Amino acid sequence: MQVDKNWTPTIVAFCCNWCSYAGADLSGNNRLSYPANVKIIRIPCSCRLNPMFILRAFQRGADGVILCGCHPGDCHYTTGNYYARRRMTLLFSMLDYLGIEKERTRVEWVSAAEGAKFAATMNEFVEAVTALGENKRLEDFRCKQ
Amino acid sequence: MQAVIKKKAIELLESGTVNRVLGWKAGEFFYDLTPAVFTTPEQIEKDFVYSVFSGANMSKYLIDESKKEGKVAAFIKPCDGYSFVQLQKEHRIVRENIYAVGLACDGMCDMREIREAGIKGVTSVEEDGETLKIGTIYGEKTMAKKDALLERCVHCKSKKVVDCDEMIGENGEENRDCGRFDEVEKLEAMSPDERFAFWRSQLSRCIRCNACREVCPACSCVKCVFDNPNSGIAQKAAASDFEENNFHIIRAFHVAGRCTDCGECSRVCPEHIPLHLLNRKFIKDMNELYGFYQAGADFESKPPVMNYTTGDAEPSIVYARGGDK
Amino acid sequence: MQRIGVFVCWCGSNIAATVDVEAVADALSKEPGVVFATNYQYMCSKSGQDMIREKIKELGLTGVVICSCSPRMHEATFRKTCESAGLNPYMVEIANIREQVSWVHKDKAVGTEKAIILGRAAIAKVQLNTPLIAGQTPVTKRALVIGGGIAGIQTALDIADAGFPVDIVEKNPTIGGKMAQLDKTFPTLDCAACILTPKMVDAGQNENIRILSYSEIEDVKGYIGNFDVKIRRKARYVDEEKCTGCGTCMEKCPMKKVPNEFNMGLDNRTAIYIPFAQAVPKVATIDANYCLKLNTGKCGICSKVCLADAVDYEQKDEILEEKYGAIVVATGFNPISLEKFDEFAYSQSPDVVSSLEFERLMNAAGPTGGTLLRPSDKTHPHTIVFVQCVGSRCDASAEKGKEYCSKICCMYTAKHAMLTREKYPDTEVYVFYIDVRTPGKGFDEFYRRAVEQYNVHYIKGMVGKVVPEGGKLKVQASDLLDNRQIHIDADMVVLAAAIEPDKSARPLATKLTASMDTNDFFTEAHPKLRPVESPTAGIFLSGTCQGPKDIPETVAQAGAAASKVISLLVKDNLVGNPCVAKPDELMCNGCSSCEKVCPYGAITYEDKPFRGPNRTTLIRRVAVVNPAVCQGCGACTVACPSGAMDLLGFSNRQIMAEVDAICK
Amino acid sequence: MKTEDMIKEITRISGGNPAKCMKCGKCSGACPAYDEMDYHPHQFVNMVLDGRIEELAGSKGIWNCLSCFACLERCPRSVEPARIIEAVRVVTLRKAGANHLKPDDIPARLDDDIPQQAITSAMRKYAK
Repeated sequence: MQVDKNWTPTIVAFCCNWCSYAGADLSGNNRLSYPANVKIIRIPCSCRLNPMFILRAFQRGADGVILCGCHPGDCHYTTGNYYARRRMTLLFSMLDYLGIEKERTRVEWVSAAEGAKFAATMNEFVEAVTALGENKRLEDFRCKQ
Repeated sequence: MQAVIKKKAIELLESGTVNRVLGWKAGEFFYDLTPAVFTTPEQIEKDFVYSVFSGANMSKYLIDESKKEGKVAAFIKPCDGYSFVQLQKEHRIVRENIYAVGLACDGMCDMREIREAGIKGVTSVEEDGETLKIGTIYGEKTMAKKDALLERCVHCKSKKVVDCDEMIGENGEENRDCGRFDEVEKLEAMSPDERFAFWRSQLSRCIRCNACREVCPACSCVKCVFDNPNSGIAQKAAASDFEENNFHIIRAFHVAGRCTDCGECSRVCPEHIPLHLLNRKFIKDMNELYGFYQAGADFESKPPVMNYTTGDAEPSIVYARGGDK
Repeated sequence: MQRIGVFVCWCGSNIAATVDVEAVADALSKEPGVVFATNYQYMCSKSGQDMIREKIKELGLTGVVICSCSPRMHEATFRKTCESAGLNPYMVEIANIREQVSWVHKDKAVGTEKAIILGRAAIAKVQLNTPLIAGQTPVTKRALVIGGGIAGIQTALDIADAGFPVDIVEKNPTIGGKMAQLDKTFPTLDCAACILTPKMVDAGQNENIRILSYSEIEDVKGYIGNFDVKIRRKARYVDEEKCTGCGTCMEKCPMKKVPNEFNMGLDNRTAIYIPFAQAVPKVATIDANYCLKLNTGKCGICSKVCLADAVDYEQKDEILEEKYGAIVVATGFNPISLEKFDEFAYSQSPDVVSSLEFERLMNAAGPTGGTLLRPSDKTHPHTIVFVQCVGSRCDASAEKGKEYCSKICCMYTAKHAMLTREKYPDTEVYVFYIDVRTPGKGFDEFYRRAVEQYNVHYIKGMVGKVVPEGGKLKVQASDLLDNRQIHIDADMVVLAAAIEPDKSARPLATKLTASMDTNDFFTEAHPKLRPVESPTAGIFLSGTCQGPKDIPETVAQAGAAASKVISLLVKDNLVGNPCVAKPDELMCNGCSSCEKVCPYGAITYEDKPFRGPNRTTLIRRVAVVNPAVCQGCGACTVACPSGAMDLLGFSNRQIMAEVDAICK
Repeated sequence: MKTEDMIKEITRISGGNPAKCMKCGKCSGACPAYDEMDYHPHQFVNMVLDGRIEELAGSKGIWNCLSCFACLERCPRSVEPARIIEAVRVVTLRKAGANHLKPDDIPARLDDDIPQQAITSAMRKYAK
């Protein structure tokens, strides 16, 4: 595949308000850098993430989508991330089944204390998605400029 | 069988147990049987049909029928039975208003299979034990019934009617070893590129007629998200590859854990897209990851997507499972 | 279309050094709906806030976007600012351009570009924001405590002390619970009755406490601040108001062969009975299973001898309906049934007893008057073997026992061993242990005393089998440290049975929609930070219903639960979080998917009439969310197949608008 | 075989997991053949876990285990020492390559009093 050297992926990161968004704040506080292509959307809990949002992101041109939530057992709402875990497992498996690169989607549990993990995860994820190149299989040509 | 069922239907009407009967009658052709409501014994005598083409799942029609005045009789085949129970669990049908007659079923046939066997100009199909006697304009032909079965009947998962008021014929058993996941496994073993190519070749034929949605007992929303302009994803016709994928992914996800694998989506698809393979993928994953689950097999259990255990597999298991590059 | 004002903060140089704030404000001013955009040194300063207020009024802004630090930092500040200028506080969105941009990206061009995109996402969201008003619900200033053991009593006393009325519902005829059955308490060895009964009397006499003994919870409806509870007052066939507790009926009752549950069935009581002398309320109860009058119609002696005329054979169960603002669960524990552990010969020999039975055998008010005698032949035992961890710490796949450590057995076994050696120095006492767990104040010292001062034989190992033979109990066990198998001819064997939540807890949890773990212990809202609250708002946990605990821990937790209840009851109104789930009735299938995933039981269903075709009316079951209970996690929104359920403040369309803005 | 592989093999054959052991000693407390053994049931488990399998396999004690399953029945952790010791015996025999009996030879040696379990156990030991 031809890779445009200047091309950088667009990454949408859904972060739960209580753990991962705070973890992202902490990586800011500690000045731990990660690529600017990562854009965070705040949701109350990982269980708020509707598969529709992920597909929508890919449609609109995202190249990778990552969900970050509290570690299982630590959910602010006690059970939210357990549901998110099942839903995402099934969705990702389905995307893989449809032949869509499974490396484009990811779930990571990041606590409010894991600023370093947040930055490291984002660096790693951006690298992985960059290696895959542009999202072609779930894009909507009408949404391309 | 047809005679017994008709007799039962008339008996239920005449005894006043019910005031109408949900059954099948011939559509445009003798093999495209459509669900119909009968209110008099005369109608039943005249139009009621039960044949190897009575595949249509009756349970969805009960959502509306069970809310009308008086009791309705319904004939429930094993696969309809799972949807029947699932819909009761979802409070969609009023059980008290239904007299359910369970039917023992040994498989329904698919006209496509008969045609594909090279039999043309079919005018009638009669079941005769293991064989089908097929009348054509070129004379009578025969074919083994097992070769003409619907896909879902080839891999029949259960012959058990979960819930009914009485049975016609012997109630059967579940068969977990029915091989219904073989096709899914084949796909899983392909490379992602092959899988992508396969699904593009299938889903790109989708004309968004919504037949799969309309027939699906799990897709019984009062208003579908795809019809709701406020949902943000409403669409009438798929305008791009993405929308073709999107519709079927979301649909499969919305019925995950509630889909009983009745196979109606694939049966009615005019483009012959094997849609059941999407639902079965979810079912297979759920069975493997969270323990065997059959939607509609009981009245209490929670679907796996609405349940959890603290030790569930992480989503990263997807990277390790299934076919790889 | 909203009229949106955008305020870009420099945060001194924190943002401005790596983000071109002017360029951000300029770019965002061109977004649809934006009528004003500016940048300022410190938006959170007084003058910054004044500027926001001024612009809201001057330009009639209907939405505000602030590009600044994390919303976790100043969202509340800016919401208040806007509210004071007459704008609904939920019309404010924050674009986090400090923690997510200036602090993590060094390159100014890159940072500026990302800041603009985050600003656009916030603007896109504000476009779809709607004014939200936090609901207020009044609080019923009365608490219900379920269970009248030490946990329930302490919680009730503490709540009553703060001036709020409390009802204690106890299923037995008296409060007191397990602690009333204990002889001495570790590690201080004070007499349990001496410290418990004054509390029971306090509870009985406190004008804010009403004790509903011999009663059970029938049904619970409602939510935090407003529970409607139905309480079944079981017929005790004695008028509580009239009975003086004199006990004459008990003396005269001819049915004297009823197993006495207070003494663990080790002796008998009469059919009309007061469980023990210090019972509160001290009122007789007729055991309908054994009463001759109630079963055969012949007898009626108790009624004849009762001077207070309190006996009423016609009494029926009554249902009491009450309103409460808070409910405390204090349903306690029971030792497990030892039937499945017959290697210890529990069902074969009366001399093999559980620890709670042993407790009664040592108790001055017990069946033997405090003299330790073997149940079989009433002789003094000379060799006693204690077995720890019976049914505790078992593997999940084992067919019997519990996975958890019951926590209290090590200490009470040490207590039993010590007390036996103290009273009967001629008795040999063996304790078989796997580990001795003594993490508690003064606990290890206590255990060491048993070993060092009282010469209790602690043996690391386990009893493999007990065989009754010739009046003795042949105990075969391993001594792991000596690596030998030992055989002891014992007179008694005492089994430290695991404890489990009371059987009434599981159905109660269902009524309360409070969650439980697989062992039927109630789960807490947060295992570390909210240990006495259930995830269901307004339900609090006290004592062993939440997990194994000793008395000091139970009392501490009881007090903590009480303080949580008090801080709820002092409020006149509860202000909710307006970002709650909201179902669209027109689209709702009533399928119960949302209810299944709601951790708070906030969703109920209602049959509502809707207009059908041809002027007909259709009744449809639809979901109703109680905003006072919903915490706004959003689990239901994804479970809902029709998309009828949405989350205010984080609606599907808002989040998708953000996605679109970011991916553009 | 390497020690780790032996541990794995024994764990696999036994179907148990020695790591679940909490060292309570109930197995040894229950064992009727305790005094006949140089190593005792609780030690079997620990020795397998520690990889001291050669030592265990070389001991006479393992052949004195009656397979009465008292330890298995009473083990609170589902470690089931009887299965582990059986696995050690099986591994030892297989390693020795000494299939003393052919399956065909077994019937001739049967008498009516042999428990069913012993026959099955003999098949597992001796049949390839």
